[in-house]
Amino acid sequence: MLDTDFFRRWMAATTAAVDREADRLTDLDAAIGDADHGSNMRRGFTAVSDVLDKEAPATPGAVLTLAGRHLISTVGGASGPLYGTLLRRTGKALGDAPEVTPDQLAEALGAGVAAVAQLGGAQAGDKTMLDALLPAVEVLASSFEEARDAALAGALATVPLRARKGRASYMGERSIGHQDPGAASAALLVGALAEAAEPSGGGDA
Amino acid sequence: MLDTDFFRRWMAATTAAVDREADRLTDLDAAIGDADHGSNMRRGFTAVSDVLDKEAPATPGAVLTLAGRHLISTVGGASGPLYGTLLRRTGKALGDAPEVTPDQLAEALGAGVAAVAQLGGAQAGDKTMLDALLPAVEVLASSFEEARDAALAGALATVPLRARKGRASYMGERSIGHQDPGAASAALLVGALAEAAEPSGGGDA
Amino acid sequence: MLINVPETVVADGLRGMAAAHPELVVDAENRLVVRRDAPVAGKVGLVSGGGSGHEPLHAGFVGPGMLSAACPGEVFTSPVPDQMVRAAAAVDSGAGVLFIVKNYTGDVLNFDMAAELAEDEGVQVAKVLVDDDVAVADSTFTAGRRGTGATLFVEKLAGALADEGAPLERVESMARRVNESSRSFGVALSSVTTPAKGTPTFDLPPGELELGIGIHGEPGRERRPMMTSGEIADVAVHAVLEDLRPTGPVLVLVNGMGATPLLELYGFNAEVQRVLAERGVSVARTLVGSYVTSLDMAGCSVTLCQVDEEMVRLWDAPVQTPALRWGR
Amino acid sequence: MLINVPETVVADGLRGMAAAHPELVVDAENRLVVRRDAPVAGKVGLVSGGGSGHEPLHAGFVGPGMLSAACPGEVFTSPVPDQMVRAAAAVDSGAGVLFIVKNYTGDVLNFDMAAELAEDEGVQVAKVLVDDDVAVADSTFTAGRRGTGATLFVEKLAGALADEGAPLERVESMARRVNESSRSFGVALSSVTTPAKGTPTFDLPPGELELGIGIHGEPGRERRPMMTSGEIADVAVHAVLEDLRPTGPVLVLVNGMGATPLLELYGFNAEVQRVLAERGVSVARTLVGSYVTSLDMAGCSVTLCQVDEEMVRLWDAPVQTPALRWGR
Ligand SMILES: Nc1ncnc2c1ncn2[C@@H]1O[C@H](COP(=O)(O)OP(=O)(O)O)[C@@H](O)[C@H]1O
Ligand SMILES: Nc1ncnc2c1ncn2[C@@H]1O[C@H](COP(=O)(O)OP(=O)(O)O)[C@@H](O)[C@H]1O
Ligand SMILES: [Mg+2]
Ligand SMILES: [Mg+2]
Ligand SMILES: [Mg+2]
Ligand SMILES: [Mg+2]
Repeated sequence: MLDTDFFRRWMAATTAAVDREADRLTDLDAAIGDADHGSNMRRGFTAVSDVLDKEAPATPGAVLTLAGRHLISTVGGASGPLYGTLLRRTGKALGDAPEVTPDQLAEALGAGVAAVAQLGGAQAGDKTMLDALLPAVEVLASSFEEARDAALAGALATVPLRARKGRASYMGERSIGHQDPGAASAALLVGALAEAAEPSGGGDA
Repeated sequence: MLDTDFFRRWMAATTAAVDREADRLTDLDAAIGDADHGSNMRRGFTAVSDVLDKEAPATPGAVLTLAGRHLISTVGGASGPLYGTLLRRTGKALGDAPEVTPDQLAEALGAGVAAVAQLGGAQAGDKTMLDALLPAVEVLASSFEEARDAALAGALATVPLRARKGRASYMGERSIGHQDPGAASAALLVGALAEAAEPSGGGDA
Repeated sequence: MLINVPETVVADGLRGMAAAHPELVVDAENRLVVRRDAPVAGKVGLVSGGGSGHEPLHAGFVGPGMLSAACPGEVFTSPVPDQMVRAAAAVDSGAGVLFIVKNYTGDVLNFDMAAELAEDEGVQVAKVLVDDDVAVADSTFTAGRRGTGATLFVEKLAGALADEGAPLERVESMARRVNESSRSFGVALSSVTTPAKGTPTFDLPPGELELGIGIHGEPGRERRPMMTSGEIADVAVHAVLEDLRPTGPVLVLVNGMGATPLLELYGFNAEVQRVLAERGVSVARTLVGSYVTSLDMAGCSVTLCQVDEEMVRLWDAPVQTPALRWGR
Repeated sequence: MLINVPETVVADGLRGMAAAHPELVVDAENRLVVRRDAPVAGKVGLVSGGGSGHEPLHAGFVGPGMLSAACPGEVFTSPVPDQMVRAAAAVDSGAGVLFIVKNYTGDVLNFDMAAELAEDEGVQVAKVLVDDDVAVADSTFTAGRRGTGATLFVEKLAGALADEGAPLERVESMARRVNESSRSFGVALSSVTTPAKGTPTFDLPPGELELGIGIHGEPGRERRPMMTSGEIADVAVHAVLEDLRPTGPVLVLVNGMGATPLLELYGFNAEVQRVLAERGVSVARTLVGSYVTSLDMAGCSVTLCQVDEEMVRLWDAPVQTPALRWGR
């Protein structure tokens, strides 16, 4: 069972990962976007960690809806509403249970990812964060490690794609050959699940 | 004796020299000024050559006053009024004789150089065109070659000086170590006398 | 870069703007710039916003005759919904609020969320998307054309109409008409350096240029060896005219991207006017300056907007903002 | 560079300015920009000019409330006397003409010659030298302090007084008073590239800056590793205050050198205001923008002008020029 603390560790591990990898995310965004994805994600997850420390929400669902709301209020750009919606909808789908199973999380995250697809209008293969999130959700019920690997593979698989959504789409053919920054950050988010599940706990938790 | 044609050849040879050396003059000015001395001199002497072709003044004095007036009307900057005054005053000092001796030229140019010193308020050693003109005038009566060498030596001798006049003076100590662009162009003007005196004629004449 | 630390660039800029413009309410904490006399009784409110780094767009266009409020985001990052919701509340007199949104995924999503929230709070909100950049194919393979220079025309003309007391739907339809009548094309002569990254976003060696760039340092569609100002005007104006095909007079915006000297921009305008004359397009008004910028990018863009008499009247109407000011 | 060929940069710029500003008479051939309604009966004419590359200075300050005419020279090269003589003739209503001259050897010599010639033609001419740059020691070892940002204050305040119908000697003495009450200090974050040379005038590696630069790409007095915007404000404002020692309120010009983004300039203004507050200097008015530029140079300058009530009134007086516009 995954308790509230696990979800706090997940967010903390994501914050740490995003902080560590911010320059790489920004460099990826410089190549096919506007060079802000790293600082966007860092700003957002720093705010999430701060508010989770202050407000100490009592359920897994409350952790994620609060995190999502703060991403929306602090990130901006395309990634703010999209990641915000992802966590908020996942949190809502979890309801107010004090603990959830990995299966329940997989299902809830599926609902969150579907909400992202609806909001942004993107599909698999459009070279967006969805290309890391969709394969991860499919295997999440099996294990967090499999999900991490699937997200990473999905992110890497965006390299040869031509972008059809977001800022990278303006580049047309020239977007080919670069990894999508949002897919790369989604792989960090998914990877942080495995970290949070380790006995030592994730990130600075 | 130096006839009107000699003075036309002098101006033509100066125009050719300035055109050839414009980039060097501009580079010298970039180091301690504002990177325009080459294009200033080129613009001015091109206009001088054009007007001498068109108006064909009849005396040595008329050639130089016309040239000087056109420098004033086309160059701008510090060098326009200074070189313009130099040639205009030299021309006026020559009067309306149809031919002049090298001695008369030396004396007239001395008057022109004095007018430059008065207009600009500079003295020998201030790191200006005067540092090439003054030593040239002193030996001009002996030979044009000696004058050319004196002007060149004077120009090179500005390198260790600290500028006290013109734009280079703003740099204080940092003006030391660079040749003054106006001294360099003055050496071209004086050197063109020798060219004009050669049997082949100077420049494109 | 003339900054303290990247994290405070936007807040520092707003504090400095506040000191220079006592005629505006500049809320550096909440990232809001509002006309001091808002809400104006009976007047539709105009709210725009977007990433910072495009100054004077948008905050420099706040004031009588143009925007009621602007929401500056982080550098090149669209603002968050909280800002627009707060702005809408500050400027709504009951006559409703128009959101003017440049067509970027981030701006669209954040303004959409804000519109929902503001309507929940009882503010009537209309939205208009600005998408004038012909360098982007408007197809299912892209996020649609970007919003660039036409934003200035939309904000000026809709702002003037709102100042005359027109109701929300007329202001909205004018804004839409201005956008539909406008097209832009931009060229970069250098890349841009954002405070967060600290090095140029893309490599553009001197002696080359990028055609069809946006205002966020996104690389363009094509790279070419340096061209003359006249050749660039040919390419830019032809690209715009091919898409716009005006049948009447146009407003012309010759816009600098930030680091282009005004002297060069005026020279470029001479070439733009030449191409328009060659193509038989008559010019109603011309504005030259750096208005929709991309930090320290060198380059320029051309925006044309086909106008009728009403639109020329709205263009000429008085405006009192930091960046545009005339009449009265 | 956005140009055709270096030789036509100034003429091209003037043609483009003519197209954008039908309210001015722009004579590209004779290099003259004149208020359309000149000469204004009974009004003293104000003529300024200098090398091009500093736009909007000076031509962008021609219009009611400021200059009567401007004479643009080649890039970074002062204009020739013929231009000023022609300008004086065009703007003299019989009330005389004031030449406003930045203190550079070239400008001084050319304006001096022009003044003589114009007086020969029966125009009464007064001259005022602007020399506000504290980075240059005003001593027998230099050509004297350079004229930079204070030019804007001199042209605005003297222009407003002339518009009120004041006689030549009062306009002249106001211009002189404004100059004497003003000091500037400038900083470069990059060099400048002139069209004629095509490469940067001096080498300034990223990560270093030049303190005490002028507006012609002359290197400054000192090179330092990059500083924060706050540290630069400390150095610049202290340098100005040390020389000016104001005993009353000041006008503040926070000026961009050309390539500095407005966002950064506003942020710098916040720091300038902080330093002034720390030093107990009260601020009457603040203007932020790129007004006295050096082509594509990145950097900024600070100009302070101590003012009394009359000077503040003249500052606030209506002005209608391409670059400064308010009131009425
Ligand atoms: N329509 C969309 N659907 C899903 N993801 C998207 C969409 N548009 C953009 N993204 C994701 O957002 C990422 C960019 O985020 P970010 O750089 O923070 O925002 P912005 O593009 O506004 O600068 C892209 O790499 C992509 O993964
Ligand atoms: N007061 C002066 N007296 C004599 N020569 C001067 C004086 N001031 C400047 N010069 C000369 O003018 C040269 C610079 O000319 P130029 O670059 O064309 O004009 P500017 O300095 O106005 O850009 C200097 O190198 C110097 O030789
Ligand atoms: Mg981005
Ligand atoms: Mg020079
Ligand atoms: Mg962005
Ligand atoms: Mg010069």
